[in-house]
Amino acid sequence: MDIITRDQLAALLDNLASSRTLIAPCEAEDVLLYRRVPSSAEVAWDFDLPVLSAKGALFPPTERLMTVEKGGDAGEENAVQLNILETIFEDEQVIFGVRPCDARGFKALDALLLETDPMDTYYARRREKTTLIGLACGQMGPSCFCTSLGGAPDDWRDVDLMLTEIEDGYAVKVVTEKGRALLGDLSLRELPGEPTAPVLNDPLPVPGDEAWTSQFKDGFWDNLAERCLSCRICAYVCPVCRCFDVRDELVPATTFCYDQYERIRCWDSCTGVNYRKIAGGHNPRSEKGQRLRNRFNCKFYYYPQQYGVIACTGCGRCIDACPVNIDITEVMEHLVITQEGVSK
Amino acid sequence: MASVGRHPNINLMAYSEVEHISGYIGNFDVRVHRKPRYIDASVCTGCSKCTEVCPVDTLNPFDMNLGTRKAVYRHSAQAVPGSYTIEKLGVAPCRNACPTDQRAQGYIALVREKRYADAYWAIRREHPFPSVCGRVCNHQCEDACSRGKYDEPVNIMGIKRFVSDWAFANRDELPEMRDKSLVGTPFVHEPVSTGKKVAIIGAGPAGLTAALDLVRLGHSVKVYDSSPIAGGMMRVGIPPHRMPDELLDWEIEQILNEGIELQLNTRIDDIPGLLESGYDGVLVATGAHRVKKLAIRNSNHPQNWLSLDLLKRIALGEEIDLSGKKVVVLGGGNVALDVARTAIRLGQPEVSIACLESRGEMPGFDWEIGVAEEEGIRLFPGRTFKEIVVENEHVVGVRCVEVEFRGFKGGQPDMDEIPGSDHVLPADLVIWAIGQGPDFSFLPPDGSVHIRYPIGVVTDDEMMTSLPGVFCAGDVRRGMTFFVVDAIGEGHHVARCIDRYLRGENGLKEPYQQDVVELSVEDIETRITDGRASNQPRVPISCIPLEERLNNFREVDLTLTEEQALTEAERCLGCGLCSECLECVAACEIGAIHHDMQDELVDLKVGAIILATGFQDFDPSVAPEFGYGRLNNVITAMEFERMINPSGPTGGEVLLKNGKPPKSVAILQCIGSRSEQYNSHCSRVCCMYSLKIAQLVHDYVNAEVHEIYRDMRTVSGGYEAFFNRTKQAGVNFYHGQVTEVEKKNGRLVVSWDESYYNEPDHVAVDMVILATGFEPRDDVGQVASTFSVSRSPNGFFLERHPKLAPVETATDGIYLAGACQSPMDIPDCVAQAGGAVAVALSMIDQGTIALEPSIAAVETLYCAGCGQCVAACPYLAIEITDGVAVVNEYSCKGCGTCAAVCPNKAMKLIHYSDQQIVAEMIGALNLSVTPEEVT
Amino acid sequence: MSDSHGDDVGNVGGLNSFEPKILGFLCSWCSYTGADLAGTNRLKVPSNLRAIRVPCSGRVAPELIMRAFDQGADGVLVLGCHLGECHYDNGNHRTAKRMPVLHSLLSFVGLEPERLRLDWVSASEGERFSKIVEEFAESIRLLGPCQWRPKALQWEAENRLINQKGEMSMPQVGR
Amino acid sequence: MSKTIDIQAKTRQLLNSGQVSCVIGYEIGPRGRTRPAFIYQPDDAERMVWNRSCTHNLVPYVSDKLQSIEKNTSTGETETTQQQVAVVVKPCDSRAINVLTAEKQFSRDQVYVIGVACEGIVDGAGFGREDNGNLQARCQRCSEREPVVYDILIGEPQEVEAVDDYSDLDRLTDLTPDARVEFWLSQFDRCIRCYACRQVCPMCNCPTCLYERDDSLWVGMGIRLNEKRTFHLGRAYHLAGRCVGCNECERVCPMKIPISLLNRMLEREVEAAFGHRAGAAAAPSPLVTILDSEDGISWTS
Ligand SMILES: Cc1cc2nc3c(=O)[nH]c(=O)nc-3n(C[C@H](O)[C@H](O)[C@H](O)COP(=O)(O)OP(=O)(O)OC[C@H]3O[C@@H](n4cnc5c(N)ncnc54)[C@H](O)[C@@H]3O)c2cc1C
Ligand SMILES: Cc1cc2nc3c(=O)[nH]c(=O)nc-3n(C[C@H](O)[C@H](O)[C@H](O)COP(=O)(O)OP(=O)(O)OC[C@H]3O[C@@H](n4cnc5c(N)ncnc54)[C@H](O)[C@@H]3O)c2cc1C
Ligand code: SF4
Ligand code: SF4
Ligand code: SF4
Ligand code: SF4
Ligand code: SF4
Ligand code: SF4
Repeated sequence: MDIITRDQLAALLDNLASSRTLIAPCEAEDVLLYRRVPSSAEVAWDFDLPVLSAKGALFPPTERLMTVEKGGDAGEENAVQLNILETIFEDEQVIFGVRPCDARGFKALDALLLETDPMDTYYARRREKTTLIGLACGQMGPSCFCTSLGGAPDDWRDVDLMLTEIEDGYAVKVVTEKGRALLGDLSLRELPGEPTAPVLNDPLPVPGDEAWTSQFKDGFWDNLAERCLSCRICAYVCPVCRCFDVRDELVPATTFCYDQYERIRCWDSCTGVNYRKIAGGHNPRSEKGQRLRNRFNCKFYYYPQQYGVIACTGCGRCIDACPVNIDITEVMEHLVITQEGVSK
Repeated sequence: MASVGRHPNINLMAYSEVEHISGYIGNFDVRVHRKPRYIDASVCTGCSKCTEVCPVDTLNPFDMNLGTRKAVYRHSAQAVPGSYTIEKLGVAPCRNACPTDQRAQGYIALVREKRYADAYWAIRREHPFPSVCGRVCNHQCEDACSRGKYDEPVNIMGIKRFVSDWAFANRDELPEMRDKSLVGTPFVHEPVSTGKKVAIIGAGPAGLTAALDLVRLGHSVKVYDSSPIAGGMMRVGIPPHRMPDELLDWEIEQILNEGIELQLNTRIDDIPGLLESGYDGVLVATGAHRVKKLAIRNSNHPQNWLSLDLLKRIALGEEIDLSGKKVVVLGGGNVALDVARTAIRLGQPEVSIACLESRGEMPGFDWEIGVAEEEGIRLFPGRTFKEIVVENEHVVGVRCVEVEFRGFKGGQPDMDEIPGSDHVLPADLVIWAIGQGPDFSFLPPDGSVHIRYPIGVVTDDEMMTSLPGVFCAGDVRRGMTFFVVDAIGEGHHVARCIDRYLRGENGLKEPYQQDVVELSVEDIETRITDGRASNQPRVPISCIPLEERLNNFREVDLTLTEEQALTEAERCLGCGLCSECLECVAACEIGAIHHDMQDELVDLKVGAIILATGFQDFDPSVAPEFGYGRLNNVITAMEFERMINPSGPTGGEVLLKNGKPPKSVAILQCIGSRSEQYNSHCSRVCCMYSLKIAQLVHDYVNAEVHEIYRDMRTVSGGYEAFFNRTKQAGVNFYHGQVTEVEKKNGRLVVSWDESYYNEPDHVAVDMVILATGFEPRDDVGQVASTFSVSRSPNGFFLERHPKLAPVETATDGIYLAGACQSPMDIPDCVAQAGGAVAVALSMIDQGTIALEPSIAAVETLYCAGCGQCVAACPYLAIEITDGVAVVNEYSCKGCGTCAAVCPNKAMKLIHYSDQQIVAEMIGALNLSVTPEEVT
Repeated sequence: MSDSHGDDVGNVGGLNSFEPKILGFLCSWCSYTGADLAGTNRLKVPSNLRAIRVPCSGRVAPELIMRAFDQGADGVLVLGCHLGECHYDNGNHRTAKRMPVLHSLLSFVGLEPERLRLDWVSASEGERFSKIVEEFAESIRLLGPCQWRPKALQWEAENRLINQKGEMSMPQVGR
Repeated sequence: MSKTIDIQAKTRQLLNSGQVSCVIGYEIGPRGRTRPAFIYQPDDAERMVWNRSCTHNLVPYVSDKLQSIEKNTSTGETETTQQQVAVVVKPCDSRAINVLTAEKQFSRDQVYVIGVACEGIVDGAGFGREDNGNLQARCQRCSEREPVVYDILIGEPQEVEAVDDYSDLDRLTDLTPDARVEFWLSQFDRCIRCYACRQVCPMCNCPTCLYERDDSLWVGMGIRLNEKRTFHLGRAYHLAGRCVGCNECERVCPMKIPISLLNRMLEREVEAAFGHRAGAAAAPSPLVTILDSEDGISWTS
């Protein structure tokens, strides 16, 4: 392993920013977020976990899929013609400071959006054009439980380049070719030995499939959901939640543009009130309990069943952000305990 | 009009107001608030006996305030229904404050009329001891008296004493005068016996009041008292220099004469025994006769006397001589003062008062502390007592320590002793007067009557003790010495409770409490300037000179002279208007008058509503140029109409302020109408009624008439001819706009401009009549919103369409008739009323109605049922049903206000939907403007 | 400057040639009739006004006004019957109450207060109508184009929410 | 501590007597965070707490709970005969009860209101971030320490002197219009349209929010800045004369957007113009009623 000094890294990031989009954690009015930064000067170097995961860089909150325009020459008869323009992402982008849990999130998203047919071209294109510079966590936060789900605060497997903060800079581990390419011909000192291992939290028990199916009808879900506000924060901060809604909208009137429509997709969540509402107003999942149950079942049972990965990376963001303290680890614990009681 | 009143299909609800309507054409729910008129209109024959006895005069608005009427009155000679009405503003504060519910305003009103016997009966109605409370009361009525806000309260107690002393002086003639003391009460003099027996323990004010009420209800009552004389504390407590015996004795005699058995010298100590011996109920009213002492050294020495013992001995006629002694009275309350003032009358000993409180905080009445000092009593306030100093077996003094006293906390004094202030007050007789409490030793020893030691006997809401059938009232219930009025109030209350206990459902109900009148200082000032109350200062009570008080028990305070009492009575503001003297009730032979009538809400279901609320006269006092209110003999046409009316205030004569008929009169037209300053509209009627007035003045007053007009508008059949006739009769017409009315050389000079034909531009007359125009009534806005009708720019109700729907309003089913829509004369009103009825009937007859095409509709999926639309709809067209808004398509007029306020846009307006408007908006904003397009 | 849709962010033609787009909500009984009268009387009314007829000024939802600014209006004029003369009795009372509230909200967030105006025009006040529109158009003309919408687009651009291609970037990515 | 005991005792009594079927209050979750609790069994009453982190406004749960009780009773799923719920409220929350009863979301006799004499809530409450122990800014400004409606009052209200100086608003109003636009854009920029602010608001009870409709009539679902601004202004306007200042919207916002500034500015405006304080009595918003001669509105453009 090599050492990259803080100055070297800053210079590298500035360099990257001039040729492509650089995304990094930064403070937006007191709120820590991954955002596009013009230079390393705006990077928040000592950061813990941004409020939102890095998911948005590859799976944006709203994304234009295509534009539909009325065109044609006004003089001709029946001249109305529809021009359809698909939005294709073309930039190169680098995300600096991806935490291992967020990186694992991309991995989990890949399972559905890249590796399952049909592939999501929009995601795929962005994925292809993105390089991830990971940053290991020195210790696990109070709500973190990545280790319980097979991850680790210094897990390098899902990034292109892994940095670990050490006394005089960062230890660099090159994981992929994409990562190596970023470093170019930078000359780096060699790190003698390994960086110190991070402090870990005790791992939590994870309920098995059995627990999810057998407790599906349990009153627990309704009780849990009583205080849920259906606010969807949990899904929006989550690195893996990927529900979306597709809408066709009129482009707001502008001076030169008339009759333009676009198809967008935007984040949605199973905890939201209207999530399963169908034409005519019927909602098969109208109860909060059913919706919240879905959120957890989806993460630990349906998604792994279908795509082979747990749709939670243990980042703990939803625990921190939930205004009414609905706690995923409490849910896991409850299921395990109940299940033990059942099986004994 | 009378035929309207009698028509079987017309339900005339006079003195009523529509409070709320809901529903829609064919289906209105109307809530009518019927104000109580206190006289049953279906019984009243209109004989006017009530007005003859009513002592209250007030201005008569029907006579344009030119004359007066009584508090009980008939609206006008032709009124339908012809019944009388009592005008009440509510309960006067004095009555409200008095624990006995004494109608002070009533007897004061009667005193004003020198009807002293009537006043006496009025007092006796609630109060069996007028002489006592005319002297020693704590007069809560005066504390509440409205007049106190202006200068000083009316000397109500002084007036009461005057009346009771008058009655005592005339006691032999009194029975000749009709006894009305039962009028308006639930009692009768010779009631049907109920066969129930009640024993009352204690012949104090509480016991005797209850006894009187109970016998008047038909129960048989026996009163026991341990003392040799009746009257309780009034007799053996309150000393004679404040309350002479013979008056009280006369009052007690009157009470006993109603058939109460009294057994004196009998201490009752077996209440269960009383019940067993056949009494159906027992009332404990034994007062608070146990005097407290502090447990300090030597407080049991025989030269420690007790306040009540001394007073009782005096009351029972014992001669005591304290001359040459040093007496220290311990305590600072009224009892201490009574004891001290009594002691000083027993041979002029040296008397002093020592107490915990500082001088300013002594609980005794301030005035009495003053009198006590005047009579030579020394005060030693602000100290606590440590020991009665005894030397050689004789009391020589009281050892005291000065304190800083802050009041009582949880029954214990909260105070700090001032170090080093230890001293001895010299004394050879100590009298304890630090408070009284009840003696409970006569109660059943098994504790079946609960007491809250050391306070009083515990009673429930119905004043019953824990022993069924045993009631309790007065000081013994409260646990300490209160006041006589409180005891009387409790006596009345407990009598009702006992009656309910004995007769169940049929027992007496608690009286209905009406609202209390609250007068502002401005109201008071108006009443004084209106002459309804005099501006005299309060007449104080005077006393006999100091030297006449020595060594005797002559009463110190003097009664008011008749003149003083009348002066004082004139000060009463008559807060409630009706004084509640109840003379009318006594006068009404068929019993039509009920002072306890209450407001009533009546719900009606109607199909159509016709508004005919009329107009109000322009008030010319806002237009100073015409002199109204500023100059004498400038009157309005309305006032003239009342004067010329044979049943009016002047009996049909038109008179100047000096009582003479005018020789020349000017009639000024367009007052307040067609003006930029006042009302811009033409009042349409004034031209014609001015002509009528001109003719009346000309024909009946025989005065010269000048009429100043701007345009003579004679638009209906025969009116032009009427104008010509008036002209020919010799009335002078001048064209012009009046600029001012001024007084010159004792005459009223009217000037105008715009004159033509070289005619005069002024005239001097004796009287000016202003032809005031029409205005919307003051409450028109409120009525408009109750019925959801629009108003025209000049404020009258607006028809739906001036030509095509002249009697309809924008709300279906609500129609207009008469001058509420715009100024019109009687023939037009009648025609329009006919029109309104015809439209209403045709609507009802059709059975169907056409709806507006563009109305509101609810998208129930989005509606939260928040009701914001309901509050916003000007037509009450929306209701929340099953949690969502429902638009009544009959009532909706399609304004879209609801759609705008609906936060969720669940409410939409058909044909003006949000989709449509937004699309229009987007379209409009997409058109670019080029400079050439601008015109 | 313009964003991907070509919104004019700045003042395209310079101050003098700027002609504001004004949206007018006219109540059908008074103001619309007043406008009619102005027309019959051949009074001048600036063509900047694009009138939308509503039954009552009470129909004008604040959301509509906010949407109008959103969509690029330079000014919004709401005209109704004088208080006390509402055809619907008191529909305009709510307008009178909520417009000032909306007005202060929009100004609080930075809209120039002059751009929203409520006034009363009766059916007989053709002249007043033309005067109000003239005055209003002139005041907006002096203010220049409304920056309400362009500012937002510009903010996105300047604060790197939009990448070089005019596509939005992290995390406000999209479009 | 004793307020906790009083609340627990009342809860037990209400449930034992069958007067209510559910008591909504506060409990402490496994991470030591205070959170809403729904108590159905008298034995569970001991979970209830009162502390200075009871920041959540529990009133929005009331209609929910009443509806589900109604649903269950009508489908015969449970045998609840009682249609009442009890809720623990702070003074600010209690005003929401008045607003909602005026807006017919439930009737006063359907809720048993356990009012708490509030001593103020600390910063960071609800998220376990109560480190500095300071009172929330809104609580520092609040002088209303006794709920405006309650069936029982827990604790004794203290007299506090607090003046709302509105300096936070003045700071903004002193800026130029341009700077204000700038400020607000920089705030709305962060909004991710999660709608937590709306979900938590007791007064936001439209079945489908205007700003989340499929028809994009009022706002598009894309998150361009101007549309987010429209949503926020619309939300604030809808709460004019209705917002009770519980500040839940601002608390829950994961993006720390100072939403309360908008609410407060309208609150000040409405109070000045109409003398109306939302929820002080069960009265509708003055914006939907007719003008009153007392109203101090002034229109200056
Ligand atoms: C010195 C003094 C001065 C006062 N001055 C005033 C004043 O100026 N103004 C004012 O309004 N009030 C004054 N009061 C208070 C007023 O007199 C009393 O509040 C009032 O009399 C209480 O009425 P009562 O019916 O409850 O009891 P009382 O008047 O005390 O009557 C109770 C009666 O019950 C009798 N009784 C007691 N026990 C028994 C028994 N076991 N068996 C049979 N009979 C029994 C007693 O002999 C007594 O006659 C004064 C009181 C005192 C002591
Ligand atoms: C000085 C003068 C002289 C006139 N002389 C003549 C004349 O000689 N010939 C002629 O044809 N006309 C004359 N007029 C005009 C005539 O008085 C009116 O045309 C007529 O009185 C109008 O009748 P009305 O029924 O519409 O209203 P009003 O007579 O005003 O009656 C309205 C009634 O509605 C009641 N009311 C009001 N509000 C309410 C409410 N909210 N709830 C319940 N009840 C309510 C009022 O108490 C009143 O009884 C004269 C007018 C004046 C001022
Ligand atoms: S679980 Fe929490 S964060 Fe998620 S929707 Fe419910 S309240 Fe919001
Ligand atoms: S109670 Fe007396 S004052 Fe009142 S109306 Fe009757 S007579 Fe007149
Ligand atoms: S205002 Fe809208 S949401 Fe509220 S009750 Fe009326 S229609 Fe329903
Ligand atoms: S449109 Fe709405 S506010 Fe207007 S009348 Fe109809 S229901 Fe009432
Ligand atoms: S809670 Fe915050 S981020 Fe979510 S919608 Fe509201 S303001 Fe936006
Ligand atoms: S807007 Fe915010 S502060 Fe106001 S009531 Fe709703 S959640 Fe509470």
